[in-house]
Amino acid sequence: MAQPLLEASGFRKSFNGVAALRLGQFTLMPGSVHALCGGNGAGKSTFLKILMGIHHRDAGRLLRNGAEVTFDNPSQALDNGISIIEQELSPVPAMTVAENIYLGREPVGLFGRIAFREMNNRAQDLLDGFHFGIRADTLMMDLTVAQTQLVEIAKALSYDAEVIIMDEPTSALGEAEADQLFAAIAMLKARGKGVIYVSHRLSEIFGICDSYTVFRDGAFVETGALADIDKDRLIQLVVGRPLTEEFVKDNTPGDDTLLSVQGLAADRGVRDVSFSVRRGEILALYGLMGSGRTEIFDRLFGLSGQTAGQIMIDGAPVTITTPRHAIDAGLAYVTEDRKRSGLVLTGDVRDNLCLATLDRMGVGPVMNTRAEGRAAARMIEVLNIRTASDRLSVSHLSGGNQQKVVLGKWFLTEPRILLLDEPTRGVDVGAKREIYRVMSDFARAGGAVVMVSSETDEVLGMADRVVVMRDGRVAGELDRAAMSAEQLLHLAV
Amino acid sequence: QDAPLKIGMAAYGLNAEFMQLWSAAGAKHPAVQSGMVELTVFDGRYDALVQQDQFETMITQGFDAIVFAPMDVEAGATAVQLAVDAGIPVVGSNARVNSDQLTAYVGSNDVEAGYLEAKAVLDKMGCQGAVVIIEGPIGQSGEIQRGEGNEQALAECPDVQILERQTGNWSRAEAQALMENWLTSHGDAITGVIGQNDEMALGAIEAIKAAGMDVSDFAIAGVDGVTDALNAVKTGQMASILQDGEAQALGSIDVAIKAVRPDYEPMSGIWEQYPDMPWNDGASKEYNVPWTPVTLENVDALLAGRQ
Amino acid sequence: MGTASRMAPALQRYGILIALAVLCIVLSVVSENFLTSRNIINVLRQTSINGILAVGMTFVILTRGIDLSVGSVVALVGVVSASFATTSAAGVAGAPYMPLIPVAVGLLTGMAVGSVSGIAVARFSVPAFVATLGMLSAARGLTLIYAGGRPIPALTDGYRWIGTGDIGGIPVPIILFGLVFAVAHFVLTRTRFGRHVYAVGGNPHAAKVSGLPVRRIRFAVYAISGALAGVAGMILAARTGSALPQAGVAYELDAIAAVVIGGTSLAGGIGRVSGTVIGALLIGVMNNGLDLLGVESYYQQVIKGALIVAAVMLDRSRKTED
Amino acid sequence: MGTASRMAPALQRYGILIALAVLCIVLSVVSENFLTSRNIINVLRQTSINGILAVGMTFVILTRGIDLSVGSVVALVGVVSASFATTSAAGVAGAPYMPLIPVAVGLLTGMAVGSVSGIAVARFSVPAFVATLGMLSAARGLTLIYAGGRPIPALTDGYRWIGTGDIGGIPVPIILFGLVFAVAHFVLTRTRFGRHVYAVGGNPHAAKVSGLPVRRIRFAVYAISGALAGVAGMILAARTGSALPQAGVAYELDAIAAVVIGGTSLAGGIGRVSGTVIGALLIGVMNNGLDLLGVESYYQQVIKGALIVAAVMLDRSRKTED
Ligand SMILES: Nc1ncnc2c1ncn2[C@@H]1O[C@H](COP(=O)(O)OP(=O)(O)OP(=O)(O)O)[C@@H](O)[C@H]1O
Ligand SMILES: Nc1ncnc2c1ncn2[C@@H]1O[C@H](COP(=O)(O)OP(=O)(O)OP(=O)(O)O)[C@@H](O)[C@H]1O
Ligand SMILES: [Mg+2]
Ligand SMILES: [Mg+2]
Repeated sequence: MAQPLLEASGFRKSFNGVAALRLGQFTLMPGSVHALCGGNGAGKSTFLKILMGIHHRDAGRLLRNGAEVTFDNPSQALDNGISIIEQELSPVPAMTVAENIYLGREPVGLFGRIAFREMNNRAQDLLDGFHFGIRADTLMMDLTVAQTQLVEIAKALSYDAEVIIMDEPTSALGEAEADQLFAAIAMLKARGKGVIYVSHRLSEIFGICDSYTVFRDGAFVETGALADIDKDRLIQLVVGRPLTEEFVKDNTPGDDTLLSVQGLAADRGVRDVSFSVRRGEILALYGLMGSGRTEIFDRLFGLSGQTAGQIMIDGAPVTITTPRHAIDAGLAYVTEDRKRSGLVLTGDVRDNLCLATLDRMGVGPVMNTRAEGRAAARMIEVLNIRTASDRLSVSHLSGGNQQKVVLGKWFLTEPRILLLDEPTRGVDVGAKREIYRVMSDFARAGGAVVMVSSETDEVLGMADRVVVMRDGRVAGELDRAAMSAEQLLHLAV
Repeated sequence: QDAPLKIGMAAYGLNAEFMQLWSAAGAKHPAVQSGMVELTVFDGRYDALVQQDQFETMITQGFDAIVFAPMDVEAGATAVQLAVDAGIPVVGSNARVNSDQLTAYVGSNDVEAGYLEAKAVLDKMGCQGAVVIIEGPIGQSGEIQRGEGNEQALAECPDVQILERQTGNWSRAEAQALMENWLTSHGDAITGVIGQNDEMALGAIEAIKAAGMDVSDFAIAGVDGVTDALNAVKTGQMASILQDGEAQALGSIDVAIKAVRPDYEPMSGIWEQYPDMPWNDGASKEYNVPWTPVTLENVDALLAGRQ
Repeated sequence: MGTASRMAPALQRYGILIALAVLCIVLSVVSENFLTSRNIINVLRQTSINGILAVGMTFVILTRGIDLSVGSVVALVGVVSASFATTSAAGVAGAPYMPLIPVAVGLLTGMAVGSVSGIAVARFSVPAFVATLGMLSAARGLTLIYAGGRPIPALTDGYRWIGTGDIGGIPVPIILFGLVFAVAHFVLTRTRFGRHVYAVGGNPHAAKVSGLPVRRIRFAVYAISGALAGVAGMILAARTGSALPQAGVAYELDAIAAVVIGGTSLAGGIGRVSGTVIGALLIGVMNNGLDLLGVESYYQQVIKGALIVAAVMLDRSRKTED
Repeated sequence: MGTASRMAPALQRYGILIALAVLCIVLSVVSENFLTSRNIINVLRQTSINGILAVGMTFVILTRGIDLSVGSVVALVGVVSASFATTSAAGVAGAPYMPLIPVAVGLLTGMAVGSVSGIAVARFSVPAFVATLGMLSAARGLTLIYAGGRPIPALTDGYRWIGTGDIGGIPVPIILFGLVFAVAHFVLTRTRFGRHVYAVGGNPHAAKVSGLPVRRIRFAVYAISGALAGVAGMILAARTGSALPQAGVAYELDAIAAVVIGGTSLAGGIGRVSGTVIGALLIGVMNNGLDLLGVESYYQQVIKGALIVAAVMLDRSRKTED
């Protein structure tokens, strides 16, 4: 048998006395794609960051090609042929795509001058090679989240490393882009590289990975070949108990329209969009990356300037120019970019959960801390948020748990209409099911849900009706009976 | 009638009362009021380089003469040189500058003031006890020269102990904190306070009051004769030596006009007011505006002049 | 960066408290006068002005802002309010305690000046540094114009009581400082507005999406800082006995220093007024101690600089790395 | 916030350039002396010191730092380098041009002081505000100690040439300013180090994960700022003809103002040294213009404050809001 590229054992790491990782163990063989599975907060990212030298382990051994190593910082890991796509996107916003990709490795010419043209060309070739359709000289801050993710993928691959760590690289991607990534992964595998792949989308794992390792509660549980395991058992390993059907759906759409949108136009290329949602209905907005779904939500929620169109709630026209208006009108909006527009990272879990409902939790201007605590506790329980306490800084939560905090914040506003932009991004199977349950319950209680999702399965599983967007316009509408993966894709492209 | 003379008054900084009085006096000069002189006041913002920049501005604009209260003894010399090279006479006023290019200097001898104020303190103490000295910003000519005068007076009372000397940066608030802390560390050992200006002496008085002590148990003096100090003298809390900034300003304008118009006769009243300072046909290199110790007799008149 | 520095507040508060404690212990060993009740009162009184400014500054910095104008506002409010409290102006023989009109005028003036900065920042998106630097200059100019470059002397006893009076032996400035701290602490930790301040500083965009009135909050913190600078200005004028137009120069630096030493992040969203108060006390104790020891003024400056850095270093070194 | 404020740099540069142009046009209409070549040279010469400081400050601010110590470093380098350039010290009859030893000593001193701040910030994670505030105090103290509180006069002609000489009619300070700008511009826009400065300020975590020596870069910007403050200090001493220990007080504020007015974000990662130069010129023109017009000093302060804010407001209003 070949020498493993990486062999980690006994990794431990705690933050301020709380163990995030108790027993990290992992072996990566050349020419393999190895899935690292586990629920939110299982310690996957922590483990990977230690491999990369971003965090320092408290204990454990790491062998690289059989030799013991320790990385004090990422540049040592890079030198050792390891690169990473981090879960949290980390662009340098004011720099170009090419500069971001070659940061620290810029080609230089005379007088230490960076050879910008060469760098741009190289970056463009790289991006084109993956069919990512991004210009190398655009500024990172002008990219969408998905495009930023693609750049980070291109960057990690550009190191030509032997070991490539991918921590939820597809959570922000549409399926088309994800397929590009999978093609690239297949190529890496063929070239004998090792890929560590983290995703909460089981279909991906079964589609592209060879082997799996499961962590639970910071500890190694099991490793093996994916050929020897089925979906249900993997879910059981991850969640710790058997879980049956993935989607929970027992709402039935009512008859009266709750929200209707006529001729909506918004800043970035969204034109003449009309649709409506009924009480008790879950409506999906489907479309490819950049088809304008987020833009519609922003417009509905008063985040992009008033352009054109009419919004009616319960048959009455409403004017929404600020989020406050939207909230007062009974809307809630779980944004797709939780770091930028969802969370106050300097605050703790309770602060964030209560942020949109501060008005209701006080006597006059004085806050009722007990009410805040109760509200937070309720959401932590309902959504099963894994946190040491509601006073822990949200920045210390795992990605999936952060997503749940954002959801919890909006559930607390007891809205009538939920706008969900990729609500299950980065959420583990167990929690996804919880979120679906909440959505379904919410609709059943008479609310309306509008959900943006790039996951066909999710749309098919949850939506009563789907509006398909293409290039900022409505391309078609399908009801539950007519929905199929082919139909959706057919309308979207 | 000739075009009015353009004279610039370069103050080292206008945020405090003394320079304000000095610069405001310029506008009261008869030659200015009659339109013979057009006066522009420049605020040096307590920065020697800013003053030099303003000299360049005046040169560009073709000023006829400059009255100069420099921020710094040494750096001022360069500014003077620039003006003189451009053929513009410069009259020093209020503060010294280490240059032989000045047409004249109209000011008061800070060494003398330092001596007088220290003497006032020591006299009240009967040449016995212990003093603290609150100094100006270290290195400024006022601090150096008044300090020298302080030393001269102290040398005459060898029994008097100097407990502390520290800068209060001409600031009342800083001096007040300083004095509060000294009263803590020395208790009632301190019997005299020499403030190198009035503001700092006033700060010391407030500190003494705040400590619940009796101001009349202390001998306190300052220099300048700012309004608050005049009031304090009136109530017997301190001694002050009046520096006649107005006279310095008026006198220097006279000298400056004379340097441009050789047939000019002085128009301000200060030459009569201070017979000890002869006009000497504008030919003296140095005009020494006398200090006036503020006393119970003259204080009301002085206060009236401030309204 | 991230994780570790966010853990800061808790550890930091104790870190800097330890630095303060060490400094106090050293001083009480080398100077027998340090730990006398009289000196402690001195330190507190001397700290009160910077402390009050720093509390206002904490609000501003928590929203990612900065207020460079406080020193000038101290002077402006001093002269404006004092002009209503001179023995001649009072005319009606000046009530002996709490002169309401001058105090009200002072508070309003401070708040008005702060509001102007607040509008520039909140409404016109002028960077706080620029808006308040402009105000630093403008307010100083207005002060000098208003006062004609002269001090405003002869304040009524009632007004002076703010700076020199005491209640049950505790000087009024200290009481005001304590009050300002207590109210600010309550507001920041217990009221909705306080929550808003933290959220706006931590992530203004997320705050906006959550329906908070981001602009109004930004505006309000400058008004608060201005009003507190007004309080400080009146204490200063009352303490020094006349309102000096040149008062308060560079006070902003000490106020910001107290805030930052106290563990509040200039990046916003993290910090506590209790830390600020400790920071202000650290500065106050240092100034007092060096004077008590009779350290020469040049050396004082070097030692002060080194001590500030050392205190914060001690504090930061207690945190886990990057 | 997001996208709009990130769009800033491009628009901003032009916005503030327009403000500068408007100011210049107004001044040349109301004062016939403004647009003379002599006055333009005056303005440039007067701007050179703040401009050079601001260029160094740009490096620091781009990394999310701040350097409050530059004013004190100006004074320290002034006295230290000048002490090697007094007519007595030069002894060997002082080379007429470019006195190498004093200049080398000056640069090294500036760099050394900057390095100490840099170590505190980069190695010990002391917030830049605190580290450099400490240095502001300490360097001033050292200056006073070194010079004994007195100016160092009588500098050699060679040394004074730095401040008063000219090459082909262009004063040396202006040439130095131009040179510093050109090199800084090249470094920031074209070299790896420069781009890494942006990366460290824009996203320190990304910089670290990309293998950049984040600490070394942080350290370096303070050394650069110190060295440039040294250059400014020598120009200042050479211009005024003696090195003053109290020189440069509060210069940091003007330098930071130039940077921020020029569109560089205090949050790091965004900005241009060309903007900084325009910011410095705006301040310089304003100071010169108000003096030319003979505006009364108190009103000058008000007008200056208002103008700075107005210029930036004009600039910012050209962007879309939040
Ligand atoms: N800097 C930190 N300080 C404190 N706790 C932390 C920190 N980073 C992570 N943790 C905790 O460690 C645990 C593991 O987190 P980690 O990010 O590794 O989970 P994960 O398996 O990647 O989850 P997800 O699938 O949601 O990304 C979590 O409970 C998290 O709250
Ligand atoms: N910050 C931005 N700057 C420039 N263009 C943007 C920005 N955000 C979105 N766009 C563009 O606006 C259009 C609509 O984008 P939007 O984000 O609404 O699409 P989406 O359907 O939500 O796609 P995604 O899957 O990327 O979230 C796209 O063409 C996109 O590229
Ligand atoms: Mg993770
Ligand atoms: Mg989207």
